[in-house]
Amino acid sequence: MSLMKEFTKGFWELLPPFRLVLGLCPTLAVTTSAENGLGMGLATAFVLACSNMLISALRKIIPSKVRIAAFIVVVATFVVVVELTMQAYFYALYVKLGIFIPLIVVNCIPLGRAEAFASSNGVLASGADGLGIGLGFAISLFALGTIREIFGAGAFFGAHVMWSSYEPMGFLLKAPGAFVCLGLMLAAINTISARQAKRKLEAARLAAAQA
Amino acid sequence: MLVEGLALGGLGLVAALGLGVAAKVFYVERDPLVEAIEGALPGANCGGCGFAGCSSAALAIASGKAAPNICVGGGPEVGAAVATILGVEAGFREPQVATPGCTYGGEKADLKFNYDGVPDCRAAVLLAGGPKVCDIGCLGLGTCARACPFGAITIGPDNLPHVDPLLCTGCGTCERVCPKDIIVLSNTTARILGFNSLKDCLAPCQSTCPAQIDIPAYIKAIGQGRFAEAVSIIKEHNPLPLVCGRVCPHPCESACRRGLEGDPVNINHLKRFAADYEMGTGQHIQPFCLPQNGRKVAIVGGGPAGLTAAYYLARLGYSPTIFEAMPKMGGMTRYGIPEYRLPKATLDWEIQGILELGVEARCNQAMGKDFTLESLRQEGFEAIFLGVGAWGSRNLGVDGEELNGVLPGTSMLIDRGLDKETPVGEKVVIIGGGNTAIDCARTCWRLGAKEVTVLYRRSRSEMPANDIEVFEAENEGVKFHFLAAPTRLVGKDGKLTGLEFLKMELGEPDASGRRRPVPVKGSETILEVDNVIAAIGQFPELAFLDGDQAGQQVERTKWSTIKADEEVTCTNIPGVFAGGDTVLGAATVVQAIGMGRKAARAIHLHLAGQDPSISPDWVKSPKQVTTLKKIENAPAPGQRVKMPELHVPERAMNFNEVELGLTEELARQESQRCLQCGLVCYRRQGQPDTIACASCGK
Amino acid sequence: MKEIAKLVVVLALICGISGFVLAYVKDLTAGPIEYAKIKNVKEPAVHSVLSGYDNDPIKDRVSFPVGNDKYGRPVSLVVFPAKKDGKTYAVAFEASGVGYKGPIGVMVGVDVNDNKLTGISVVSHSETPGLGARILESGFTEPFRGQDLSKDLTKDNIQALSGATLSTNGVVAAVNAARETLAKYRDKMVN
Amino acid sequence: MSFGDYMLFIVGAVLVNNILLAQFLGNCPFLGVSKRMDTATGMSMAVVFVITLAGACTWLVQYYVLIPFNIEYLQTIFFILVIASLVQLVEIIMQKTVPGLYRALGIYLPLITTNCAVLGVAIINIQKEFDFVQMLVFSFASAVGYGLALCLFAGIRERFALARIPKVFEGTALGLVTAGFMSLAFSGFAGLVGH
Repeated sequence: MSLMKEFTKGFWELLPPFRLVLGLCPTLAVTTSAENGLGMGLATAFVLACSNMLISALRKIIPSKVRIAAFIVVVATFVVVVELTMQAYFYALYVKLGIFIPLIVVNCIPLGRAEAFASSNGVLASGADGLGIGLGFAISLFALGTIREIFGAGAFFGAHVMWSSYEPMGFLLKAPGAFVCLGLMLAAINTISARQAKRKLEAARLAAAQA
Repeated sequence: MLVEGLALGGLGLVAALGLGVAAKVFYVERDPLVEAIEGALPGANCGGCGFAGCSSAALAIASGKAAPNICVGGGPEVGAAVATILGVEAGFREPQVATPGCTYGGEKADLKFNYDGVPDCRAAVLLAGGPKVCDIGCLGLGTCARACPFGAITIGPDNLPHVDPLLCTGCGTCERVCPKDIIVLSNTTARILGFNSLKDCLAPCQSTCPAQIDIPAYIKAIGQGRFAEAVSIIKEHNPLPLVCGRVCPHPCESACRRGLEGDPVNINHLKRFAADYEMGTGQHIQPFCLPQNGRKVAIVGGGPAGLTAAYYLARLGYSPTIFEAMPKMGGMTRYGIPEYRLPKATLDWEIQGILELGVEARCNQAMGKDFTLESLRQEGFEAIFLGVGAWGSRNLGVDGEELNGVLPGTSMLIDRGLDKETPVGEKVVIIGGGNTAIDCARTCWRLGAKEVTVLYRRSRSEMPANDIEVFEAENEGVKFHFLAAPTRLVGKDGKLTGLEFLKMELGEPDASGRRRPVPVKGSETILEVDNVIAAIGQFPELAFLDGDQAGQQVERTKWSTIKADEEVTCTNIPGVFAGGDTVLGAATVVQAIGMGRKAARAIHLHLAGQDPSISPDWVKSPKQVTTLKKIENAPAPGQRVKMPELHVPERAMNFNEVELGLTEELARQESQRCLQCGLVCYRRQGQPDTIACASCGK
Repeated sequence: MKEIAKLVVVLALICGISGFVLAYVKDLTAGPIEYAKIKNVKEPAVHSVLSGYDNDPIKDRVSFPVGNDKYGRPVSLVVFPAKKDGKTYAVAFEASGVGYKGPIGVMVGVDVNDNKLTGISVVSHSETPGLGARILESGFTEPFRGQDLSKDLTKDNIQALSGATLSTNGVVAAVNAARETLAKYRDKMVN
Repeated sequence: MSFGDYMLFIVGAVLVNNILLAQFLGNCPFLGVSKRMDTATGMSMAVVFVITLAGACTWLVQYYVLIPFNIEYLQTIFFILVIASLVQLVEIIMQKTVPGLYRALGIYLPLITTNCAVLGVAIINIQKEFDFVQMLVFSFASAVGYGLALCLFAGIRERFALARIPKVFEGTALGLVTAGFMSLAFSGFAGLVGH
């Protein structure tokens, strides 16, 4: 049950990069298409889940003074594993994501989760936490990539989907479009969560009034 | 494969070794609290929180500038962990409140105003000469009111910002948008740790007060009937308003601008009124305290300095313990000030309020006997404050001092404080001109002495005692013999019978600026006496320090006081601080209170691993920043209210409090006389009674 | 001191283990990575410069050392043979020449029987977009087909790009380098 | 490369291919520390220092360790370790020896360790096969571009305090949209360098 909770919190409660405002660089840079977004997100999720688990397993051995350095080494190791694997089996995607694959190591999400969660929780819970948050990140990137690709190029996974007279908004695929699009999505998410909070408050008030 | 393993392992080895060695060689002492918080933060240094990395964020959290849950990288778990370290709720942050003020120019002054070519109003006054309405300060544009996200600031009819402290969240938006640095955030820690600054728009009274109380503010609050707020304002700087309101020699009143054209405002009695109001409600008005951090500080001596230090340390989250050698707390305020001036019940109530903040009191614990510096350290006290007062009485240094019937001044007052019998004869002579001498005289009169004479070697105007005390003593029939110095005590069968004295005349001024009394040859006179009380001065008795090696090392002066900086309160031994009479020699309660707060500040900074030295801008020991020679166009001076008192016959043979306290009506009436001065500005005729200067709002 | 020692040992150990693990992963993925690189980068070029084969030139590729690079590490030349009925009649391999902004990598296809170019394809370059980068266009590469490689090629043999002389020269130099390589290693390539 | 080439190279790195606005490197601290001008300037200077230093060190590591030992695939892990330890070392030494400088700039150092701009520039240096001088110039120019964007952005954000902003846009959301427009403005520089 609690494992499920650790896993699912990444999908809304701590959904990166919207609720957990971290990892913006890859979010902005690689989401020019749905495929890129998904690939980047899954690569991050893999690193996050594995490093969380390993760090959790090692948490009693690592002296606290060098823990940050040790965490970096662990995360970097998995990043290199991802680099090699992607090169071997998803070469085209690897080339497209380019520099942002090695940069997963400085994405604050894995390091942040390592310290915040993995260093004080069990292996399974940490794995669930890492996987959940990683998949949340992948979903966010996929969503952003989808929006930018559909409206910016009129395509989805490379296949043309918009009507033939649709004039693609090339702006969305460029750097400024990335910022604006992410900003608007963040505002949208804020709207939803503000509404949720309001509803929760009203429910609590109602309950209080009845009691 | 071996290459990779070795290369990477080697890199790790070099990195760890380099950092480990560097951390040892370039070790910098850091606040353990900050370190603990930093340990709980992710160390990802992502910067999402707005601070420059995790250590900056930890510093901000520890100093109350940020909430424990600011970390965006760690999420709620980290917030909870940090909050646990601080012992608070995750969303906790020391409340900050926007405070409009006047910085008379400052760095941004030239942005909007050009004070005739000079950078601030002080310079304008110096150049233009004479008083000048301060026309700098708030521009009344209302930028802050519009920018406030919480609607806490409104622009009042006076065109000045008014902050609703209940709505203000201390977000600092107003501070950022103010084009003139007029509105600033302030919080408890900042106010406790801060001194009045030369850059503040200080009223003359405020800059003269050793405790740095914001006098115009509390008088304004009293004038508007906000008595509880007045108490809070006083307690920002003075935790003993009941005591001070009764016994303070109020240097503030000498500086009062009203005094330039009549009687100064009755500042001290207004303070007493506010304090009495608090006691009248039966409920202590307690200030905001930071959550306890569990660090222990020892306060040696339960007098005003020690009580004040303990009060502020408790507010800063420490756990102070007061060690008092006497059976009860209060020091000289209990054992040196007679009941008719400061009733013990009132004192008890005041001390109770301080102890309620989480201050531990251990009475009958004398240093050197029951504990030493070393034993305190071993008990886990991280800092020690020495505020033991000045309990030793100076000897007359004349023949016959050993005779039965000769008393040191303090011993009589101390015995009174201990509820011991203190019989006196019919004819009593008190030698000395300070408050102790007058206290002894008035006490003897109350004990039934028929003829009480005060012998002082200089003239009336040189007497250090409060004027009102001398005046009341005369009312009660105490005789004064000025320009007379004792030369010999005469006795029969070991019992005192007479006092021989020489008449004096005033010669050249001495180092203190007072004219030196010179004996008149052949003017020896003998007075017939039953008792002689010597009240010619007190000094700290520091023998208790020599109980252990650490104590012996505490540096002292040739006046038998502990050597410590009057502003910083640090002694030569790290972690040992001293203040009050112990450092100043016999001085006033309000000076001890001022030093107590400074000691709390120094201890806090010492324990946080920071440098306690003070900024050169800060107003050090009472100092007048700017003085106007005359006031123009001020509202009519009105009559200074008189303190209602017991009639003289009602005072005889009892120790009932003489001063009865101002009524609400009198207090509000007196508070209207206040000019609400700023540094060079003050309230003009026709202006609303609460505002001095149309623009800066003082 | 003991504390530092512990820190050092733990961190060094973690790094070391990480190194071993990564070396192992590298070993595992070395084959697939090489294949993926060739498949993704070289295959289109190979297909465009060779034709008429019934084998898979990628699978049948041969590689042999041809010297050292500037860091002293051995460099291998990969040759993609085109076969018909099991007999190699043409080969494709990469050669490079210096263009305006840096090296230009060119996949060169040669008929081993008559020494005639079967086609070229620019694989890597860093020439100015719109100018030198036009070396990618088929209008530029097409005239190379059928050129005799028994002697050095010159600009006159092909359609030089106006305004991008250095880029053109680079490609020509690459083809001429290929001629030398072919002359030197013909035996290894064909067998 | 001639002097003119270097100038073009610098303009390209500072304005056209701004690492922050065009290449999306170092966005987390960009949004985090741009709330006030003073922190932004401090951060900018520290970034210039660290990126140049890290660029030099990683370049040396690449050409004198990784390539000779034939372990270039370990680039990521080597670079991040070198950068992290180096920055921490500088921080420790600076805190003790020049406390004034530490308070002004040093406190930003940890923030930069895990800033992807630093590792990003280091990797780009290698990918583009720069020689040592080119590497230094490129690192420095990129960092200046970062600082420029950061300070400009902080200037804009300080003005937000005065504006009525829709609740849902408060904070990062509006920051991102604004960064978008800044990026748009910077893309106007594209014509400066090119043909």
